[in-house]
Amino acid sequence: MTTGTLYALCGLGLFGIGLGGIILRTHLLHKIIATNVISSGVFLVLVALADRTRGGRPDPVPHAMVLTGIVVAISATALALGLLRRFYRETGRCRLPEPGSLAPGSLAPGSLERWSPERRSEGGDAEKGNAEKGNGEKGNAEKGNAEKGNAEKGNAEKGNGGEASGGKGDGCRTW
Amino acid sequence: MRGGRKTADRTENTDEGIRSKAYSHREVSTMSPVLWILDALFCASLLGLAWQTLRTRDLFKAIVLYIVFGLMMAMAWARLDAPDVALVEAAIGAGVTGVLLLSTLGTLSAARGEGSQRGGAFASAVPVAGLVTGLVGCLVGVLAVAVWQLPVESPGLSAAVEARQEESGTSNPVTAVLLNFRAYDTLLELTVLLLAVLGAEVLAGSEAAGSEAAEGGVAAQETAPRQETGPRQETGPRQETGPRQETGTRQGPDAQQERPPAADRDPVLRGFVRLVAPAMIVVAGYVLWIGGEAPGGAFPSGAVLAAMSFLLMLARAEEGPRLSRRGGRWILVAGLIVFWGVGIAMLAAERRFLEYPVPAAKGLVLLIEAVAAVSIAATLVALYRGGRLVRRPRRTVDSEFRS
Amino acid sequence: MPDLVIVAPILVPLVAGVVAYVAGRLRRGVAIAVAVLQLPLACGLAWEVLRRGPLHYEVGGWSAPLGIQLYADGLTALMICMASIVELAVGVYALGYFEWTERESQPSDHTPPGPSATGPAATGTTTSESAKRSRGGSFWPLSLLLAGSLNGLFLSGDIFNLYISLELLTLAAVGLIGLAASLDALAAALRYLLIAVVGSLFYLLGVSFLYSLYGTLDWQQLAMRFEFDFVSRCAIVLLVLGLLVKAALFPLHFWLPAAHGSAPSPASALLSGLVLKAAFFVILRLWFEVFPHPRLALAGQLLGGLGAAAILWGSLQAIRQRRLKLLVAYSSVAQIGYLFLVFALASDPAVAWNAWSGTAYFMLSHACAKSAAFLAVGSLQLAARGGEIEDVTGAAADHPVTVYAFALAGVGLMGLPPSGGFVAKWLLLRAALESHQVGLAIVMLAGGVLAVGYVFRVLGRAFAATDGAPQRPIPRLMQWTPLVLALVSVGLGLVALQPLELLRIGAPFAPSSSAQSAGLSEQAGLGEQAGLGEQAGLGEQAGANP
Amino acid sequence: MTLLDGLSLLSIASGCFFFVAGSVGMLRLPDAFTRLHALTKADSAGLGLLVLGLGLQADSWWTVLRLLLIWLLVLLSSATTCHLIAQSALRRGAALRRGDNDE
Amino acid sequence: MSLILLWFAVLLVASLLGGLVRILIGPTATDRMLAAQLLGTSGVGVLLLLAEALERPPLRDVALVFSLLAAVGAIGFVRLAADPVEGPP
Repeated sequence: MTTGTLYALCGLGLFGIGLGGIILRTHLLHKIIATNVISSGVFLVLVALADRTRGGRPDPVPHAMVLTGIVVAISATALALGLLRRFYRETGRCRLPEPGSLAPGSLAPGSLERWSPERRSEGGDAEKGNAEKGNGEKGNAEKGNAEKGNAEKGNAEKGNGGEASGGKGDGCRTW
Repeated sequence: MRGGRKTADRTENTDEGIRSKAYSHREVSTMSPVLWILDALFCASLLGLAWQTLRTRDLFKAIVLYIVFGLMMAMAWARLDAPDVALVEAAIGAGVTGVLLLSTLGTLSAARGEGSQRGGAFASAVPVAGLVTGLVGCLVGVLAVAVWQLPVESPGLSAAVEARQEESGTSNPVTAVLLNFRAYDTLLELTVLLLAVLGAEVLAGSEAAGSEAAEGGVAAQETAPRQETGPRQETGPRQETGPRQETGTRQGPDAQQERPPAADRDPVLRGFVRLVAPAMIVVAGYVLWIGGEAPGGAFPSGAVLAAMSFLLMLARAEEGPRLSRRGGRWILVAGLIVFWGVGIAMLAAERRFLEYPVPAAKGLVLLIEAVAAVSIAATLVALYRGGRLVRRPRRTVDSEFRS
Repeated sequence: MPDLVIVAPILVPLVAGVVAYVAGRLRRGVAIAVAVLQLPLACGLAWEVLRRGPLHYEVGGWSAPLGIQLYADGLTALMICMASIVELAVGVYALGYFEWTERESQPSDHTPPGPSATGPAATGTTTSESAKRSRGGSFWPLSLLLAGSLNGLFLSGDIFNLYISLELLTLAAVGLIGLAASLDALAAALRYLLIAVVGSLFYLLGVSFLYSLYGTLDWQQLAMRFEFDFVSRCAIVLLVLGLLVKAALFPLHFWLPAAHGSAPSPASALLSGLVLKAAFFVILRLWFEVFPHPRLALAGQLLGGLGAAAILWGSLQAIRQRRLKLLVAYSSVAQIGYLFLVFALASDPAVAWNAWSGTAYFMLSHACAKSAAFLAVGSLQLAARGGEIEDVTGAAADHPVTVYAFALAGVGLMGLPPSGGFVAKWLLLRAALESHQVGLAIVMLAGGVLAVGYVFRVLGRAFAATDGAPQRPIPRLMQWTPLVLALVSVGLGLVALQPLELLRIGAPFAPSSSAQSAGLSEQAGLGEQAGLGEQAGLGEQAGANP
Repeated sequence: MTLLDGLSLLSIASGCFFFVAGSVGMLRLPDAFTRLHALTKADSAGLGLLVLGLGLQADSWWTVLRLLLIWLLVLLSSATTCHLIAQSALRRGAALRRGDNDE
Repeated sequence: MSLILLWFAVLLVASLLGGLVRILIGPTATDRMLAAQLLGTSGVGVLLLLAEALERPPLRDVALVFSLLAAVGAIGFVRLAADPVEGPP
């Protein structure tokens, strides 16, 4: 149980917490923080596994990879926060709507079509349908690869499904 | 100045091979209990902070916890012999991420002064949460077993890097990997930053003024009046930027007299910024220069410069960065242009793409790092501002962005 | 220096992207010039690969484990040709598209006056005006950087470099989706960004395992050192899971319809045609060339099963859709299913070559057909001023060329005989039948029939007589480009021999003797023109069209 | 253990004592404004003694100078931030009376 | 000697985690921000101790950057998230 292994396990723990967080939490700011937690976890694993090189000098390649990863993560986070700010300004909400529900479609770029509530309901059922089907398919072969895949997809649906029903105008302001 | 200060308590037999100061062998044997306790504390605090950050419903608390999480990560990097990563984590975590998150929170919770924002309940019914935690748990469990089975000694590339270190033009192995051996990765990474700015600019397209509001403290006042006009959907599309121009009407200036002046006219803040901003430029230059032989380089230096610009914008000091529209774009891509220029010059000189001639390697690496640092800083500022560096000068702003 | 031909496909678009970002008015000129230049570059690379076999190029002059290597074999050359053809057509189409939308928004009948513009009306309109131009203008640097990162991904020989290229594609795609500046585009972009970043992090965790096990990031060295132990299997699961999210395979596809449906048409064409294939290309490369192993057959069956489910479910959903772009987006979900069948079919070495080459050719023909479909739908949608299928009733009367283009693209999607899709499906069907996986064969045929369903649903409305309001005129550019691209996708069926020959170089499977005797030539090459020349000719024609 | 080492350990120990005092103060003091004191104590005295102790052990004058610079910057920033945070709390009408620490 | 320094570092990290409790329970945003400042300074202290104990001079640069940017977060809080809304408190 060297130092590297301990920190690698801690990195995996962060990966799990972040993954659970991004699926379960509905507020977008939580999701963005969860993304950062996942990336910190992965970077910790990357450097921790490299800590066990022969001789005292640590292996510089994973450090360079993590440096690049941190800069990529900060740019993705900054873009996501910009998107969130803009989304809040346009809709007054900070939660993603049901994937199928919000499909008024844009006629031409720049036409900021108002997101009319009555359109939201009729598109909602399509997505619910595949959520159940997705979970139904319990592939077994590859170490539960399918479950992980379906679960991730199934609960992303649930995650959004749940809040959409509760999301009637709760926006960011009420608590 | 101090004789053999290390007393006999060091159990580790330090073989005094030639080793640059930055990477002296660990003095304390890895088996001594104190290091175990330190590692245990770091790992426990990291996991605890991450859990709390995502569990709490108050968003401001989540952000503060995340800022402290960045601090603990920097200490974990320090403990894992990764000073370069610790430096970047410190510069970006403390300087950039915190301000970005807080500015977004400021926009989101403009209605309530306290800024405490509820994250809303967990997704939905308990069975789904149970299912997700179960599956994520089993995924992490399987991966933990895999990590546990990893051979103790991993065949890293440190020997290969050490062998070619002299030809790389820098004595810091991480900078050598970043800017010489795998320079192509860093080139693509600067393109990632450019794409992020483009994406932010596209989204801020019709909201240019809006993004400006998010810049200073006026965000709270400006968006405040909109809240009272009732729920969002009914008031029609937001894309015109008219109301953004005039400053929010405060609830009668006199109502404020007994309270201290608002922050932006606060002498302490302005004095502090005038004092710290030059120090930041000096430190950024120092970090950039030392990148050659010790941890440092373009990324931390760029992040420190960006943090300085945030301070200037936050304090709305007179010397806010003022860039013409054209100038802003050139600074954003300066790093890329120099990198591509060097790469193509090597091609023209019948060498491979980005294959630096050994004598010129040090100079080229430093040149690329310097310009990349400026570009990274400009990019982070543009991302904070919603894709644009241009700042419609409200007041005449004189001094240039950077000396 | 012959090696320049390998670096050029990456260098030219990325540098042009930077130039386009800085250049204000020159953006369109730079983008179109590079789009036209890319095709000969791709053909040159293909020619070089044909002549000298797989090419290697060490960036920075450092050898493999330390530095990054670029690697170009038959599959890479084919993919870069695919990308350049689609990018050229989309670029030419976008010329007309953004000019038209700007002219259309001039009298600002689109932006509802609304009571809100309390500020000076002048700044209100000029801001949205400059926003339009800048938004339309931002398409060019974004598409160039997307093209550069795509070529970088196809050519990369380093698994960490692949991670950065995937991130580049993600951010470019988010920017392109955001161009639509409509509310659902904003939500779709946000969801796509979060999911794609998490997918990339899964991939990076897999890379960290492989690096700590084998000490190298170059996937060819990795292939030599790879052993099938427990940790490596975990790394495979992580890599593939991350890439499945980005390739939108069936259970993980929920972000795709909203993203590709709400983006502007040229962006949707790029996303559906090329970006989805990039993630699949990485899986294909890793699965067959880095960690091939008999015990992976079981996992291959699972992926094949998910692919089959995707075909059925995607096609059914496409038929149910009421909006044009969502119909074409769900058709993408279905067609991606076809690609994933290769993991089930290629497990039997006898048919592996057919399956592999069929899939590669399917990627090529589907890219052209899907992009043509999206461009045609975009034109129809703008002409009919509505996104619903009902809105395009009687479009054939006013815009025969566009409807005919959509029909030809539909031929490619359905896989009817003359088209490239047919050749690909034929190869896949042969592989399925010869390896006795009849179930997959049936699913493929059912997918084809369902495709007929949703294509003719649109064509039926288009050809229906209507007395409704006459549709708005579309610029000639936006009519003819989809037609030329659809012709290319059909033409691919006629010139299949040459690309399949190109594919053979550096392929993980040798065409087994049975395929040889069955005579690749007899069912693939109907016409004998020099394949590449013909393709280039068509491409040129598209370029020279405006 | 020369005299120098003893002295430096002593100052580092007292520095750590102030940090612990700061943390305990942060927990036990009733009100936001009183917690300010805990924070500033830890910054100025705690870090100052720590820097002094480490300075004694430093092997070059450059290191001592760097330590002092760090201490100065921390002093500067903690003074400013405490002022600003307190002011913004005042502006938000945070309760000044003892014991009422709920918003 | 470095062993003793490490024990002091452990003590500082313990006090840091103590300060963490205030962030978790802190009723108002002000308390949380104050606690964050305290943790920042403790972090600088721990880094300095580690720099000396593990013989890593670069860690002092990390401490320098932390001390420099300690104020950015707090000023961000004051100017962005916590600026008073002039509406009814």
